[in-house]
Order: sequence, then C-alpha cells, then structure tokens
Amino acid sequence: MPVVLEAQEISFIYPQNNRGLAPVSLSLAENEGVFISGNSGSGKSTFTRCLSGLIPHLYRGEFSGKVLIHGDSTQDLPMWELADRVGLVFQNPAHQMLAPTVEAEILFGLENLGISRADMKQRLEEIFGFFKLEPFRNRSPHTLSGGEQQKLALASILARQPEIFIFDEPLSMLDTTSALEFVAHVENLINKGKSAVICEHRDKFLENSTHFRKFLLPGIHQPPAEQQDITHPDYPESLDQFQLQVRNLSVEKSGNKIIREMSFSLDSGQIVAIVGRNGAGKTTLLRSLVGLQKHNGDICINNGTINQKPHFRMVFQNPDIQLFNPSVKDEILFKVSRPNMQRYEWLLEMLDLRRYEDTPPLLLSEGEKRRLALALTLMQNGKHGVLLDEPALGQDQHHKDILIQLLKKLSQAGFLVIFTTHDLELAAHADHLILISPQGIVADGPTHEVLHADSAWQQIGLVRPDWMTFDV
Amino acid sequence: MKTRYFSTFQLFLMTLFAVLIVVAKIALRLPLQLSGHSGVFWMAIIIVGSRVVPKIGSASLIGLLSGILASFLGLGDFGAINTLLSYTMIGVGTDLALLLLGNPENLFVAGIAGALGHFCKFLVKWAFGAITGAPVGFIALGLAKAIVGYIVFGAIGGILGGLTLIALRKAGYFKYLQEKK
Amino acid sequence: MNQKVRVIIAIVIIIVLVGAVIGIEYLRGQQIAAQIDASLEPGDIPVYWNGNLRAAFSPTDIDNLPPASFQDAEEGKTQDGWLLKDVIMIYFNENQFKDDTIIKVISTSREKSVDLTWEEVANTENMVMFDLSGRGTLKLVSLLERLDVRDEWIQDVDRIEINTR
Amino acid sequence: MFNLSQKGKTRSILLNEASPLRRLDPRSKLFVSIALSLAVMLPLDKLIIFIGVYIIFIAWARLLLEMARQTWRLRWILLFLFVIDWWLVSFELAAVITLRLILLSGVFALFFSTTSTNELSMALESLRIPYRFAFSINLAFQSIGLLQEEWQAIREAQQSRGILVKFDGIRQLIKQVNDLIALTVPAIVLATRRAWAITEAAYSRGFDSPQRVSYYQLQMNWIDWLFIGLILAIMLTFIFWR
Repeated sequence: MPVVLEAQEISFIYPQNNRGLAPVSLSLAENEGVFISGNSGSGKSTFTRCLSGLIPHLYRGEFSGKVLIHGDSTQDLPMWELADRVGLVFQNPAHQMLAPTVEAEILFGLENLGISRADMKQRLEEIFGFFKLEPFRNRSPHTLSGGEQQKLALASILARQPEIFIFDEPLSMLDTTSALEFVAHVENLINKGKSAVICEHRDKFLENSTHFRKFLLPGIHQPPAEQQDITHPDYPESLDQFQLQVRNLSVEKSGNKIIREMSFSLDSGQIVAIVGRNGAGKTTLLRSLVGLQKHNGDICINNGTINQKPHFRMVFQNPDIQLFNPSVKDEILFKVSRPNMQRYEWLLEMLDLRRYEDTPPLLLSEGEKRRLALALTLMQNGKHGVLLDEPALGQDQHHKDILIQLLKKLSQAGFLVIFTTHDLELAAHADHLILISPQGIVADGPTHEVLHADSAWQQIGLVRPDWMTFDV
Repeated sequence: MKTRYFSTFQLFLMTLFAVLIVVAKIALRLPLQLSGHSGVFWMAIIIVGSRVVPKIGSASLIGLLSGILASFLGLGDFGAINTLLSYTMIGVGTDLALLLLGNPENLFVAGIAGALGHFCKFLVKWAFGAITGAPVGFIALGLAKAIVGYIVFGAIGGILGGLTLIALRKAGYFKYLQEKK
Repeated sequence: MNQKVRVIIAIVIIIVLVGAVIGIEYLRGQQIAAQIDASLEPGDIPVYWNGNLRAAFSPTDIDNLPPASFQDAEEGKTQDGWLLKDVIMIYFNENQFKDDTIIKVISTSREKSVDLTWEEVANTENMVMFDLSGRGTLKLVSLLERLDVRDEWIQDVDRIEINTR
Repeated sequence: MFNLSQKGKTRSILLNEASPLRRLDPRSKLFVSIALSLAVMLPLDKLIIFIGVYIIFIAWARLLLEMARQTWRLRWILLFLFVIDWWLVSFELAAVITLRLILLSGVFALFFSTTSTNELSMALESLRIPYRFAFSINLAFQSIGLLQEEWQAIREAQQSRGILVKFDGIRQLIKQVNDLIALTVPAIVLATRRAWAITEAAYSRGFDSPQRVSYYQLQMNWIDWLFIGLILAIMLTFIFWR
C-alpha cells in the first residue's frame, strides 16, 4: 500500500518550557489506522500538530526532521493547501466551533476549498444525511452536547474530503456511549480507504479495535519509574462523622428543569461518583451542594434539630479560571490565612507537584494544572468535604491512580468526596455510585451493585463496554 | 504564512479582548454613583491588549471592535453612533498615550495612559452633546464631577491593567504567547 | 526624551484638555449671553439671572400679557399695566424661585432701584406691576407700602436683576 | 440572538423577524440609516414633519416598540435637556434638540434590530473589508455568551477562595485593585486560549485560502433599489422644499 504520510525523525521543542516532542518517525499507509499512545507529557498533541503542518506554520520553536504528505514536505506547502490534504480534529470540540450555526460550521471548511456553490450544497446535504445532523442545522454549535459537538467537528472535516485524518485525544471529553460511536465513525472512514492517526490516552477504546496499529510515543520526560508499593502518608487531619441529606432538590434555569426532585443521603468518609450523560445535571448538582446554585429543596447536614448547611469546597472543571499567581506555591497558599503547612507538604507529595513548586502555573500541562487546582482547593478548609467536577479529564492512567489514592486518603480522614465523571473506570473506584438523568436519580447505591444494574444503565443510555472490568 | 501587520492570531486576540470589554461593561455595575466607573475594567483590558499585541493601533482596533459590538447590542444611551465613536476613541486615545509614554508595565505610566484614554470617551460624549446643541447647563451642572470621575476611574483601570500585565508576565503568559505566530 | 518628561507631557495634555473643556463650556455660556446682548435694542430691558444675561424685552413685547390695574392711594389715579410676575414668567419657571429670591428692579438714569422678594412679587394682591408711561418707558408701581407713592416708584426701568442667593 | 443576563435580568436584542426590513439587503439598510440620520440638520418646522414621516415609516417597519424602548431609556436625559434648554434659551431649541436626540438614538436601531450578525459580516465583506476582519466580527458575537459564562465562573471560583470582590465605594475599590488581578489574569488567559484554539481550528480548515468562495450571497433586489430610491426622494424633498 502506498505511504500517504511520513514523519522522518521529527522533533519539536517549545520555547516556553523546553518540553515538546522527542525525535520520532512514523509512516502511515493508505487505508491504515494508527493509534498513538503515550503518557501525558510525551507530546501527543505536539505530534498531531507536526503531522498536520500547524507546526511549524503556526508555532515558533525548534522543529527538526521532515513530515512528508503525499511526498511533499509540510514546510514547503502553505497551510491552506496542507489543510486540503490533512484533516485535524482537536481535543475539545467546543473550542473548535467557530460559526454561528451548525450549517455554517460545515460550510466554513467547504468555502475555503474553492469549489462551486453547487458542489458545496451537495456535500453539505450528504454530510447532514450521513451524521443525522438535520435537526441541529440552524442551532448554534455551542448548544450541542459534547458528543454531538465532536460529531460535528468530524463532520466539518469530513465534508472537506481529505485523505488523511488526525485526531488529538478526541475521546477525552466524551462519555462511553459517544466515545464508542465516535470510534465506529473513524473505523468506518478507514474502511472507506481513508487513513487516520488517533492520539488518545483512553487506550481501551482503541486497543480492542482491529482497525488500528498501536504506536507508543517515547516522550522526552519519562515519568518517574512507577513504584508499585509506595506507601503514601495519611492525611494529617481528621473530620467528625456526619451525614449529608438532600431532599426534593430541584433546579430551574431559564425555564428548563435541570434537576427535578432529587433526594438522597450520603455518609461521611466515602467516595461518591455521580455519573450521567451530558446535560443530565451533574455539574449543576455539585454547584447546588456547594451553594453556588439557586435551588429549591433542602440540603443539610445531620438531620437533627439544627438545620445545618454543609460546607464543601469545589474543584472546578476548568483550572484556568483560578490560576494567576507567579508560582505554584503562591497559588496554593494564596489568601489562606495561617496555612497548615503539614497539609501543604502532604498535598505536594500526593499530587506529584513538588518539582513544580516554583514554576509559574500557566506553564504547567493541562493535567498538572488540574492537580494544582485540586491542591489549592484542598488547602482551604472545607468542613465536610470536597466536590470534584470531572477530575479525570486530561489525566493519564498514572495520574488517575494518584488521584484515586488521594481521594481514598481523604475519605479515610472522614471527608465526604463527591465527583462527577464520564469515565466509568474512575467511577468504579468509588464506594457509592449515583446514576442521574434529566428525569432524576436512576440508581443510587454501593458501586458494585449499581454497576451491575443493567436496566438503569440502559435507561440513562450509557454503554458499559465489555472490556471494562468493574471488580475493583 | 503571509506576513501581515496583525497576524490572524493577534486579530482574534483583539477580537476577544473587545468581547471582554463588552462583557465587563455588562456584568459590572458598581454601586458607585459616579460616572465612568465602568472604566476600571475597560481601561485594564485595553492596556493589557495593547501590550499583548505590541503594535501601534492595537488599542484602537480593540476599541473599534468593542464599539461595533456595543452598538449592535444597543449598549450606551445616545444611540449607535455615539457608542461606536466613544468606544473607538478610548482605544485611539490609549494608543496615542502609550506612543508617548511607553511601557505600561510601569504603573505610573499605566495610570496616566488609562486616565488619558478614558478621558477621550468623555470628550466624545461631551462633543456629541455640544454638536447636537445640548446647552450650557447640560454637563455644566456635573461637569467637574464627570471629568474627575472619568479621569480617576481611567487611572485606576490603567493601574489595574499594569498590575495585570506584571502578573501575566510572572505567571509565564508571555512565554506562552511567544511560541504562537 | 526621558520617561519623566514624557509623563509630564502627558499630564500637561490632560490638564490642557480639561481646561479646554471647561473653557469652551464657559465660552458657550458667554456666547448665549452675547447672542441676547447683540439683539438688544435701545429701550430693551435686559433680565439678569445671578449675574448672567438671560433675556431681554421691550415694552411692546409685553403688551399682550393679561392686563392689571389698581387705584393708587395717593392720587386716586388708576394705574394700568402688567404684573411683574407675569413678565418674569415669560422667561422663567415658578419653581426656579424661592420666597426669598431677590428681584431688583433698576433705573440707571434716575439712579433708583428697589429690592423685592419673590414672595412679594408673586402675591398678586400686592399688585407689583409695570405701568407704561407716556414716554413709552416702564415704571414700577405697587400697593406695597414702600412702593405706593410717586416718589417711591421706579420710573424709566431699564434693568432687572434676579438673585437666588 | 444572544442573551446577556445579569442578576437574573435578561438583556437582549432580538432579531425582529416580523419587520419587512428583514428581507432587505443589509447594505441598503445601512444606507437608509445613514441617510435618515442626516435629518438632524433640518430646521425645526421641517424636522417636526420629518419625524412624523419617520414614525409612520417605523410603524410600517414594525419597529415602533424597539424605537419606543430606545427613547424610553433616554427619558430622563431628554426631559432634563428639554427643561434646561427651554429655560435657558428657547422652546424652539429645546424641541429641536429633543427631536434630534430621539432620531439619532433610534435610527441605527432599525439596522441593528433587523440584521443578523451573519448578514453584518457578509455586508462588511462585500464592502471590501478583508474576510479576516468580517470573520472576526462574527466570531466576536458568538463569543459574548461564552466569555460571559467564563467571567461568571472566574468570579465564583475566586470568591470561593476568599477573594472577595465586592465594591462598596471608591476607597475600597482602590484598596482592592491588587486583588482584582485575580479576575483579570484568568479572563485574559481564557480569552487568549480561545483565540488560539480558533486560530488553529480555522487554519486546519483552510482559513486564508486564496480560493475561498462564499456560499451565502447578498443580493440587492429591485425592492432594495426601490427602497433606497424612496428614501432618497424623501430626503431630497425635505432638503429642497420650502
């Protein structure tokens, strides 16, 4: 089979933090799929940008080696011509939406091809039919769910009919059902003779597919050798026992019921996972618990004579909304009066942040920033526990393990830890699992029981793939 | 990549800064009974923008874009032309002030540039009043108060902009920018 | 140029701009006064409000105001004319006046003047009014005690000053 | 089109779909707005008649509500100016200024409330504004909602860290200026990230291609020309008629 894309000893170093991509070679044949795996920090995103030509066209830095597309070097072709040959789909679908309507989103790419209006119309209709996007045609892309957005991102690239597709962690924002659907779409492309490169750290979704050959990216900074039996110190403080009670919680936003009539109670000292599809109200539920969301119904502690409000701290989904200090240390300790330095040391240790103590937060990787946001939140005193919104995003397996360790320590110290996730593997580590849908709670109980409640999973429309093992 | 005065990235940056201005203008109604208080975030963003895109004319372009947005949204009381002009003039004034004064990471410079830029908005409003024939008493009743308000809040905004720039530099923002064309 | 000079220049610019705004506002105020001034004709009576020229009228301007009259106690002659209050109301609003606002009616040629309070002027029973003299000039007459005899009348009125302070 | 909510209040400019002006080319509407705004130069007697014609026109265009709202927001200023002008100068001047302001504050609303952002950027493009700039305007409008959510999120998140951002007076504001960078720095960073994401997304779909063909097209119809002709005729009548 002819080679369509060839990377010859390419490497790239970012000027900002001397990270990037270690020298690597790869060749991709027509009708072939490659699945690129690697730890965070190994340069997966950088690799996709090198292959598509964004590096060196849009980035400054030390680029060496050569990428040949159909025999032409990416450095010799202008960006718009490269884009005709290679289609790149980014990690966060919401960030690549640039048009006011779904239709315009697809047209944006078509207009740049220089084809006739009749051809554009034909391709547009084909794509709408193929991806069943017709009902969304005049909606703003920002009103679509994550899965729909990623489908649209693929559609707007596919309409341009490039030969080669490159994906930068396309699954990280998707729930299992949407992720499986997405993988099926890409497999379908390969069946039709296209070539595809997928960089992804949710390995399991691709490892079992026969369409992809696995390729391990070496990486510049190897993570420290994994010591299996490292013993982490316990959390230096402990909390009193309590019970969180939620009764008839409902939330309405601009006329829409986001949460209806939810009631549940949770004991302290456990990890609780909240799972549901996009739009089920997971984030809104956390916001209500922490007191940021106007709601109806009661949320209280220790259903006694005193109607005490819970006091939680919340780790927000996007770490960038909080970081502004000149160093990681300053960031964690900012506005903490009389900080408990023992706790600070413990957090640095547990979250693998010690080597960044003096690094400016903006220069950290996505995963590191998330851990920093967790650290700064835990440094504040939360009397009853901590809430985490999608903590697994952008974390590779190693750091997910770290996260689980930390959450376990917190729960042992008496914290009530509640997190939302679409990552079922992470959810499987919780003690307690709540499945929610826009209609309310679908299942609520110990994790091992809820995981096997088949009808509940069917009801919320989430697939539990066979390869997921839930016997943790 | 074609080389242009403003690269595409810089253009989008300025566009989004203009959006930030409009957002800040809407979201921040300080309970202060002084005219011009929205200048605090306004000038901060303009000053930051003029450094993030370090070219003459960037502040003016941010001003113009925010003016178009605000006109479309129906912000401002005296109709679209007045809004468009006064938003644009803030940028032009800041550009000119910085051309004279240099780097706003010096807080003193930032404060003065902010005051000058923001005062240009007052000038437009005032000139508009004069041209449509608003009489002597119109601003005269609160003329001094209005002038002081615009200058003081502009200066505070400028200083906030300067502080923001310093913090951005320490946090590694400019290194992050540097790698993007 | 060093930084200090530039900063000083910038501050000077701000001061100049502020000065220009205040100056132009002042000039515009003057201009309006000048406009009235320029249209003054001999025989017109200017009206000043806190020292600023605000209006002017001639006896013929007011002859369609509602007429007023009273019999003067000294000679029993009927005084015909128009109330000072009505004249003032052509140019001003009632709510701009307080009871103690001073209205000074002046005759420069006779070096006579009288200070009236708004309370006095507004009270129509006092009959503070202008009478058109045979020479076509206005004289101020009234039933008020200090204005009720010929000696106290202000003949050849040529200026009115209103002071709210 | 977009909602800008602030403390529960929703502020929005909605596209007035009912207006017959919706069907016109944005360029002809822009022309009309500019032409109408020239009427501020008319003397009082003509201006009064003009305003009459203008109101009939607005009523026909079903924009009376928008205009009324615009004027209503100005009510105190208009009243104030009117009284002061009347008192200081003359009733005529007061009337002229009030009418001019009403006209100026509303006349562009007829463009803005009947034109979508998409049409605006197409109009700009057809007026020889480079595509990059026209695209930027469109991008700006889409980003308002997103940036507003982000701004809200920043405030919430930083408040929960004890960065109290409450303004109770100018003295406190000056004291807190240093804390305010906890808001401005993340806001700038997020805006920058979005700008970069859009740059990458646009270039990976052929942005800046010299072959670009626009799918949607603006078309000046006979009705546009008729409309422009009519307005021109009205304006000329007003200027030359004595």
